[in-house]
Amino acid sequence: MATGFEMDTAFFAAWIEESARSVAAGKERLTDLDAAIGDADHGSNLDRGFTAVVRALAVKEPDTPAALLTVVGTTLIRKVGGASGPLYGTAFREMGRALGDLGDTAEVSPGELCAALEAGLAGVRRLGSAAEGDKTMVDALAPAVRALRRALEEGSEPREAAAAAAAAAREGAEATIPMRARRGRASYLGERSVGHEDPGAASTALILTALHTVAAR
Amino acid sequence: MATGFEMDTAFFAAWIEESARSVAAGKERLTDLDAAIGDADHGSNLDRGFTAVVRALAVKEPDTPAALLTVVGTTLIRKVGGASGPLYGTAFREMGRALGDLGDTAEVSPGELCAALEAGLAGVRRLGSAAEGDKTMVDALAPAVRALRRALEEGSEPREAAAAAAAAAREGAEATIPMRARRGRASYLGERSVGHEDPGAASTALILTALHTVAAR
Amino acid sequence: MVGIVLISHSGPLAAEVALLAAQLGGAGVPLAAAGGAEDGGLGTSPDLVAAAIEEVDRGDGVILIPDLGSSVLTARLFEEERVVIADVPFVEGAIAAAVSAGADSPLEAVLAAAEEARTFRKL
Amino acid sequence: MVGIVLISHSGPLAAEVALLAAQLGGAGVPLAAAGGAEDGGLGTSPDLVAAAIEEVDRGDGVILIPDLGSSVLTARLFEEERVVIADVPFVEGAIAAAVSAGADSPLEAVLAAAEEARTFRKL
Ligand SMILES: Nc1ncnc2c1ncn2[C@@H]1O[C@H](COP(=O)(O)OP(=O)(O)O)[C@@H](O)[C@H]1O
Ligand SMILES: Nc1ncnc2c1ncn2[C@@H]1O[C@H](COP(=O)(O)OP(=O)(O)O)[C@@H](O)[C@H]1O
Ligand SMILES: [Mg+2]
Ligand SMILES: [Mg+2]
Ligand SMILES: [Mg+2]
Ligand SMILES: [Mg+2]
Repeated sequence: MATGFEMDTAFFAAWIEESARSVAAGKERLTDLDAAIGDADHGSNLDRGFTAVVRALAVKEPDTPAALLTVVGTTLIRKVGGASGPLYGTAFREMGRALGDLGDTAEVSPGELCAALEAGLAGVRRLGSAAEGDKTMVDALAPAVRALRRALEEGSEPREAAAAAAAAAREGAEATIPMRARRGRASYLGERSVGHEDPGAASTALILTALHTVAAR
Repeated sequence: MATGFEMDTAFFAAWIEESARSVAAGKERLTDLDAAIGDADHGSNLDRGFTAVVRALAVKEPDTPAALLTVVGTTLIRKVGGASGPLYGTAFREMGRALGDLGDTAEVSPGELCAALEAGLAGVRRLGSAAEGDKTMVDALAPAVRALRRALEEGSEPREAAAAAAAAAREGAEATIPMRARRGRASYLGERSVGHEDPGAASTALILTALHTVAAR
Repeated sequence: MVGIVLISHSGPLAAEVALLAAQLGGAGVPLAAAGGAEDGGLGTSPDLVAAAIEEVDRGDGVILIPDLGSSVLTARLFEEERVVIADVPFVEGAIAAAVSAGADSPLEAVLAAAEEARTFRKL
Repeated sequence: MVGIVLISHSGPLAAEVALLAAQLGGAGVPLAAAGGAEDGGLGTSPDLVAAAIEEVDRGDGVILIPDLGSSVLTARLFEEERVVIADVPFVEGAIAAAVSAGADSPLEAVLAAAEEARTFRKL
């Protein structure tokens, strides 16, 4: 995502569609992960949410990236039903708000996308009070956003930077396995939460991987 | 209840029947009292309990006062359904146990009855951890038992002693009006429990009055 | 009067606790249950929570009492100056809040009463 | 494993909390709800409590968790050396006890875990 690479509303729509596809394909795995340390609904929660998002965007595609991300966030908040709904919803809404604050343009630069993701991460942290190491989606999202920022600062190509972010998210998700949950439903399990990948971190890895997939097209 | 006055199983059966009659007649008032500071079921709870007790005694009247009181207590525990069930149930069972410990005879002296009531009161106190002044049945039962003991020590006639106990119970119940509940469901109301008579203290007054009614026959 | 909203993943759980709290708080307390997903299944619905807040809001503030997990996060979406979350035991806090609200206490007092439920002894 | 009995005036309340606690504690935890009167109405039934205790007793002790009022008094009727009352928040204590029991902790540890639920923060 070096200079010259601009992302329009269609790019964001494609990212969300790819995320929806990936969540649908990973639904069972996400639910299995949640069965181990939660209530076995993360896959169906997110799938329900992204299905509703895709439907909402089909009815009337918003005409700026900021508006699109806001619709995504609002729909996820309303439709997911689990803790991940308010969290992902806030992430996407904060991204939309950040882009809106930057001028609500029809095209977004890689640096602007990175700033928006940083705002999304901040929103998740604020809402859920989770720090890295607490075994939540923050453990995938925070390193991903950091990797993206670093790659851009080092002058990487957009698809390279997206690849780095996706890889960091996947590694972050895997790194939740030995952690003990300190936030959300899983935190009630104490020691018993150790030894399982956090479902929200796993779905964050899917969403960041979807970003790379679309950036690489 | 001076020397010479002995109470047999039939006397205790009559006391329980009179209590049942009185509770049935006072059912609505007890429930209204409970509506003010509880859940509006004390009248129907106790009526259900005493109806079951009368039925149980009709099936097979136990042949000693101790056995009879034990059946009364056990039936109240099983059938009342509210806090007053375990409490009255324990009171009657402890009375039965006390008489049993005294030899499980077919006839009980006034002094033995008084000792049994003291044991019943101790049981209620132990189970409910209520002290006098906490706005519970203890505020009627404790002064009644004290009045009975004093009357007997002063050499009163049985019916006089029973009258004193019944009067003390009624006064004790009335004295709960300005109290703030510190035990049971009503304790959750805090200040709002002030200004109402405690339903359990009111029913204790009925049961002690029934004892006087039967002793005066 | 301060309004109270009970938020749970489970519809019946929120509804039962609301019944209990209403009984102890008095019929006049504005109290609503927002339990379960929109379709009645397990989950939390921000739309149900929003409707519940509106239902109980008498202008004196609203207390949100979540059980755990998504209830807490959904509640946080609605925090404002006069809409506050009570981080309290679900059943005991709801009862204490309802009794305090029923006595027409102000928002801060209702919140404090709910928090005291933590230390209330049952035995 | 330590058994857990949830005692409430309300059948649905005990049943819902039992579901929640079983979900978090794991399917293996011996857990029973004893809510409501025998006829299903509001109230507490010592016969239901006795049956619940028998149902969850695996020889490692049983924890009784009452909500309030008659539940507490009924629970007290069953106290013995290995049948103990947990004076804890109904929902949060049940979850903590179920998780601890699910980890095969001894009676004292399960009781301590339930008591810690008092101080657990949700926010
Ligand atoms: N306070 C929190 N902060 C950050 N992430 C959280 C928090 N609580 C839960 N999560 C994330 O949400 C995921 C669970 O989502 P989901 O199963 O959809 O919701 P629920 O737990 O309500 O069933 C967890 O795996 C975790 O990543
Ligand atoms: N801990 C206690 N100690 C003594 N008496 C109590 C206690 N708790 C409740 N009571 C008595 O029980 C009465 C309420 O009985 P009832 O309405 O039948 O039960 P519930 O409160 O379960 O509905 C109260 O009025 C009070 O006298
Ligand atoms: Mg889940
Ligand atoms: Mg869930
Ligand atoms: Mg009552
Ligand atoms: Mg009752």
